[in-house]
Amino acid sequence: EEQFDPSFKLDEFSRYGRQMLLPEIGFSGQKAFKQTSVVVIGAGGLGCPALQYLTAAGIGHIGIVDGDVVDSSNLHRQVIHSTSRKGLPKVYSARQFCQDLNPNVKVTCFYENVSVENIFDIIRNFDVVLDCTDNQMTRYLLSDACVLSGKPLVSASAVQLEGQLLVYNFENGPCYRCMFPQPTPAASLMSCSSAGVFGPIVGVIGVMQALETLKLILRIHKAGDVEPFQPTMLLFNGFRTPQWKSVRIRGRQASCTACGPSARLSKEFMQKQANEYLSMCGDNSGATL
Amino acid sequence: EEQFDPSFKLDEFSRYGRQMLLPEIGFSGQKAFKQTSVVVIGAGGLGCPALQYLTAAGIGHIGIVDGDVVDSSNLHRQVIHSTSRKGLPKVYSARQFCQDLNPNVKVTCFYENVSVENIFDIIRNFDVVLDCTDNQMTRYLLSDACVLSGKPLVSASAVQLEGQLLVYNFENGPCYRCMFPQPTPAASLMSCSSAGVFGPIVGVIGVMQALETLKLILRIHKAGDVEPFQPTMLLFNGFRTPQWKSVRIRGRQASCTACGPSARLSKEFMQKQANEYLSMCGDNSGATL
Amino acid sequence: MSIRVELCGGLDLLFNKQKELTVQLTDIGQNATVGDLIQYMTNKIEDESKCELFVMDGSVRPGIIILVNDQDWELLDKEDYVLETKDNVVFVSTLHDH
Amino acid sequence: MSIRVELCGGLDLLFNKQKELTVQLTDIGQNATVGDLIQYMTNKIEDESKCELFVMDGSVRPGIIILVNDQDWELLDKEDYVLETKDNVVFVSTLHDH
Ligand SMILES: [Zn+2]
Ligand SMILES: [Zn+2]
Repeated sequence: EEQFDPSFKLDEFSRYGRQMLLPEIGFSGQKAFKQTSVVVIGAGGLGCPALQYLTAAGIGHIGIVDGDVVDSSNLHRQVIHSTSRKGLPKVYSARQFCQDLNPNVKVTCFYENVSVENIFDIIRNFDVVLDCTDNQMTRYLLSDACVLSGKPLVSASAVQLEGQLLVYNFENGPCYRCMFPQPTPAASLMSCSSAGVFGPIVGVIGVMQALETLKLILRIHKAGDVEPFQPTMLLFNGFRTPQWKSVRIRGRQASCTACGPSARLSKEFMQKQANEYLSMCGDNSGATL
Repeated sequence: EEQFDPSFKLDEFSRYGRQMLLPEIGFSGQKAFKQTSVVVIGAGGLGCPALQYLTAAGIGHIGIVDGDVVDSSNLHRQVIHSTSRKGLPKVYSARQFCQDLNPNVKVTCFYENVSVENIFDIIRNFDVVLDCTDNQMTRYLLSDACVLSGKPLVSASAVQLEGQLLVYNFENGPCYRCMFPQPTPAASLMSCSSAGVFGPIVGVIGVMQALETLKLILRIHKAGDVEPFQPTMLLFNGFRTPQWKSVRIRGRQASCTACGPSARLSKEFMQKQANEYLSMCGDNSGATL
Repeated sequence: MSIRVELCGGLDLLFNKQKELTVQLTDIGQNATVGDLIQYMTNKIEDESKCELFVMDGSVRPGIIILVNDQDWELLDKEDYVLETKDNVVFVSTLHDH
Repeated sequence: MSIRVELCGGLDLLFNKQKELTVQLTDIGQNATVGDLIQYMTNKIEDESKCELFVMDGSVRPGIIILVNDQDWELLDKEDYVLETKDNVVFVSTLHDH
């Protein structure tokens, strides 16, 4: 298996050589990266560094989903976009960056926001999903769609000087509804709205998100000699000491309405009873996802 | 002080608005970033993400020092260079990236490796120095030059799946020779040569290096209401749980040959007795710095 | 006979921006549980109109999880966990932008 | 009556890639110090020619620092620190590429 593989070009051997030297990766790990497809939902402050390191590492196929355009007010943290690409949809700006960093990676753009209507079609062709968005409704939507589609979800968030990172719906681990069965009330969400955010805080969490995704891929392809998966939550506060906390979290919950044995969520319910579904996601505004 | 400042352009208000919202930064913090100059030694795996987030945050003047050119085998971790810029000196490739990310930042390139001859002239015009290099001799050289020039040094390293981060020569904290009075013997260095390195590991450490630099600048300009500086070493292993360890380290050492009260190092000694100096930096090969 | 309480994810704003406090077990009550600590912390919130950002229906509001000694309280007895001296209890709110 | 020893910065390679081990205090000796632990660990290195990558002149070689309970041993008594049960001792080598 570690022999010459004609599907690898000379550029790939030279490009990935220094990471293939690591026993934890090797040629089999590099092939796993190439054979895996990953979709990044959100090409903002988390998505930018995540895309950068997933692309550099040699993921075979990367999807980018975002309905926004590049804006000057984002450039303090959305560091693969640029001043000259202001006004361009973020997905195309990100693709331009990624393809010049590593032309071996296939990039597919989805210039749209995710919704109950499109999410299943978007994630269908990818093995792993990254939640790089910033609101509660989307977090429930992505988690539910990943549960129903059987995909692991690497989820991150960052506000002000803090960040959080969890892997959902992987092996014995929880889904987002296992962790947060009830949506946060709208009043509490308001309390941190427009709270500001510092670039390197989101940045460091986005790179960690890429790292956890790559570790998860190595695990998927290499079962046996890796440590068992332990559901973990990583907490970060860049201005405190110590900055990092790693916490053991619950596994999959039998009571979960999304992933438990008597779960009542289905794709059909989500799409046909959209209002009821939205209220399960904390939407009190009548807004559509 | 928090009033309208005519030296700030409209683009800067819009660009930095979301980070100025943070009470820890505010307009005074943003002005501090703009008034500070930072030089990044090494535009490789650590320097790339560090440059990205320093540029995005709005540092006024950034220096980039590197004698190498962009190579395909680096692109798995040197994520602001690109395939189309292969062969270009890394300093010019990095400048191109930084200036398109944030044209408000002045970038100065030094297309050379650091040496006892040039280091004092390079760092003279900068307030803070980042060590993004990868060898022991350069680490001693940068630390000694920073001690003699009175500059703080934000120092990082990453090999395989591990990273380390320390701030040297700041307030009561140690210099590199306080931590490591004797160079590591050459034989021990060899044991990890060509050990490989994984992109997101270097990446996360490089972003943390930018973060610590920005925190240090906020502290420099805003004494009083910030926590006292505690010399700390940050240790990271991306594949272990927990991944991060934050450790209290020694302060400045009275016995230190570089920063102690009876230190014998001087710029003149370093430059005029280069061979003796090099042996103090662990050079057994007769190579020049 | 004290425990350490940390507030993450913006919850420090409810407690005068304190991110960390030391609480004497005797101040909470005998054989104090995490449930008692939630009550004790709620009483510390000066602006009563903000209590609903912390508690709801007798426990922490949705979106807050509690960590005891670096473990999700779901792995322990949740509200019924009996606090011991030197325990480290973290209240974390999930982070959302809007 | 045991301590936990961690090996960072590539030092695990000297100990069959073990990154973490539990050591009984009684195996090191009575009133064992960090100095005794260095000796104990050196004896564990199977390939004797590699000992010089760990020790030199009676202490750890230059480039290695020791952390006891998340503190630089320089803040304690270095080799003379007397180990206590449950102590966490980390041997870290500074990272260099070449
Ligand atoms: Zn679930
Ligand atoms: Zn010193």
